[in-house]
Amino acid sequence: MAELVEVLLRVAVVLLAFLVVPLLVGQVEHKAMAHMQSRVGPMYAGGFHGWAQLVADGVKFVQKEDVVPAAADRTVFKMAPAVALLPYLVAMVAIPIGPGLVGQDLDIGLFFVVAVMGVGVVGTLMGGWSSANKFSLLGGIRVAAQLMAYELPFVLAAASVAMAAGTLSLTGIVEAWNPWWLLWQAPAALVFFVAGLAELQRPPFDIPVADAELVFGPYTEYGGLRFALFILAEYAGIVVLSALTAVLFLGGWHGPWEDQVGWLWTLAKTGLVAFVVVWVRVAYPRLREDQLQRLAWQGLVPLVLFQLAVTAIGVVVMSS
Amino acid sequence: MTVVEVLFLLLGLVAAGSALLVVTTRTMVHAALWLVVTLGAVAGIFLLLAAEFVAWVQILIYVGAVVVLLLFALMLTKAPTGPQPDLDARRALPAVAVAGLVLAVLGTTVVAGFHGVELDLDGAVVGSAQTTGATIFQQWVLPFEVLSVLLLAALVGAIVLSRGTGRRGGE
Amino acid sequence: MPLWWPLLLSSLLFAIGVYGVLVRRNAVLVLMGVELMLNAVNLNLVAFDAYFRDVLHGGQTFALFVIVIAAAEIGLGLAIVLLVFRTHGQIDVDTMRELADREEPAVAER
Amino acid sequence: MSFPGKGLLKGLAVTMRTMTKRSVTAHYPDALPELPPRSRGVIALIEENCTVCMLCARECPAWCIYIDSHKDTIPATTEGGRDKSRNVLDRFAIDFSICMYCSICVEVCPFDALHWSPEFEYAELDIRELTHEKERLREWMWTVPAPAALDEGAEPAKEITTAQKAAERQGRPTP
Repeated sequence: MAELVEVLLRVAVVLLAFLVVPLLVGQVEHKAMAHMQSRVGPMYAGGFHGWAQLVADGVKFVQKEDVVPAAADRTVFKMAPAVALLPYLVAMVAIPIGPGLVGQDLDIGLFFVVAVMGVGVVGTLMGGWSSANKFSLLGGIRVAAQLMAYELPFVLAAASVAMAAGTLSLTGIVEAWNPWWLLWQAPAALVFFVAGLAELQRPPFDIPVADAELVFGPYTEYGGLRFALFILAEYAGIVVLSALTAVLFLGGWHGPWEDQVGWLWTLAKTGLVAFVVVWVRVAYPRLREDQLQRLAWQGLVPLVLFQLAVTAIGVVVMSS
Repeated sequence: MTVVEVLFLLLGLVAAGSALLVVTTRTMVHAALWLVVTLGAVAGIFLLLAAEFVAWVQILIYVGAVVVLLLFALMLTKAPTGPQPDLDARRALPAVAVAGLVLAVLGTTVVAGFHGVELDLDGAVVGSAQTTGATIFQQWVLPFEVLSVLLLAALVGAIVLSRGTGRRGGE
Repeated sequence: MPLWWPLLLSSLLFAIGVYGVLVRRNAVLVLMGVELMLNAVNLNLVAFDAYFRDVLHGGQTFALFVIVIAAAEIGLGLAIVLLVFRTHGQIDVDTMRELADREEPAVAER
Repeated sequence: MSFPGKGLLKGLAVTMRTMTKRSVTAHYPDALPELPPRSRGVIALIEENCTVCMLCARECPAWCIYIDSHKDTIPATTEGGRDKSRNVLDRFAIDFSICMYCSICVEVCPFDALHWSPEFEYAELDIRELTHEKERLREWMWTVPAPAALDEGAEPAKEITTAQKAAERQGRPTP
């Protein structure tokens, strides 16, 4: 009985985090991006510096009419946002923020998270195809091409750190982490972060939703709650990517007084990475499709293969 | 009946049902999406059969890469949105006959051959990453290396195939 | 669980895959049928692995190998399909007859 | 020196520097904007100046100006003189849902009856209520600011020079 209560409690906490943390990231994006562009961003909703802006947005989205285009494939169209959103919720279950502070500690947690994150793209593809809209379809094709290009370096970068730690368990990787990994695994961290950004279609890799040419890519025909779910999926994706980067490459809960406030360290590092996600969006223009593919195949893949070799040498040298 | 058996039956029904829809649906993209369901259900069965690592590899490679490739190919070959009447050739009857024959032969073989044999899943069979990795790199290194050469060959082949027309068109 | 349950499911999936390969005209859909068949094989391998309790884990290892081969196959297959689409404008497998023997006695005409 | 990612680093530096600076955004509903004279907010009308010459209505590219008038007779002031007739403006309305703020009507008006007011808060809930009649247009006249001062050393405005010349001819002292 106590076990069941504990499981339910863990699930509830993960669900709560899933609903709240993406909103925090969204608010940070609102405000940080505004200040980086010499604006102030939302100031009214909620009173203090517009903290409730996203809640207000949510209320607005819920009130809107649920529109499905006449030529669309109704079932697929309606299911797409859920398929896009759920994988990130499932992935969040396996990410630890402290020793024992995890929804469900899995033996092959890293593999699980990477596998599940790839599923989310199917939702975007479903949306792009079922909208019966040329812009959506083009966006869908771009999403697929982008995913094919960046999935490989993403998984290989994760494999590098797993190789270094000698385990696929996320908790185990953090336990094995050493500060000098910041140097040793730096290329893998870079590749992981960049490829993750590309998988989430975050700027500067947002060519699938490039508003100047494709309106809003696969999400063009969506409105109201379904659109909100897609956006929530994007921000949940940022949270999962940031948390994974923090746990895999930045040492998770390692830091001063880690016995008492370890989980705070994980959250702080996650927040920092999430801030960098927003920062990069403001600082760099969108990559063209050919630049995007070239970066993946000629930049990230060779780099991560080199990193794998370096990691292998390091592991062999250290174990001997 | 144990929980595992009930789960197996459910997942098996889902897998078989969606597999049938893959080969019978009139809308091409639906076929790919039903394939996702089939593959997911089979991955679930792998989990039940204590092959945890294989299950997640199945999700990562099949759902994450193969199905995305298939959808990509459908989009690039201009698959229409609505249902199409002429997806199937007019040879459903012979095809059903052949498939039925295959099922009859394979089915009777396995049922007759392994009737009454129980699968004990409580024991030490654990397909964790550690055991799978150890066996691959200790016992099965040669096939693994051969496989990597095969993958390289496939990679080179795919590149050559997709570059070929471009050059011909340019000249 | 009786061993023949997963084996029968595997046979069923295989038969469905065979049906798909035989009846579909679109090359991508044919490839989907092939994927179903490969998955049936994987299921068989994993089931027997669990049955034999092989210390070498031959079944699961081979299932992994089959998945890798399937990935290579789908990559090459789709490259071929796209090539055919570019040259012919459609990917109906029934109309691809360029490599077949001429039905007319073409040699005799010369 | 150039290396891959230099542009990205530059961008990151610029945005971070901008973020730490205080932004100078005016918080609009709390702090009203100070718009310069002749800002194209809304068109105001001095009814008294209008002679119903219809130039504005005819020149309007969007046909958003509606004018109704009738002729009024002014009895002759001298014995045996002729009665004068005069145009009286009955209706002057601008449909701001069609108006594209091109300013042609203001330019062509020969009697300076139309002016730009920087007033812009006249949204309505219904598009039909955006057709504003001459009373409302007259009210906006009070919000028209004084024209911008002329440049240093520029010629004085034509109205003033003509008035000065007329005064000189009559031998009156000029201001």
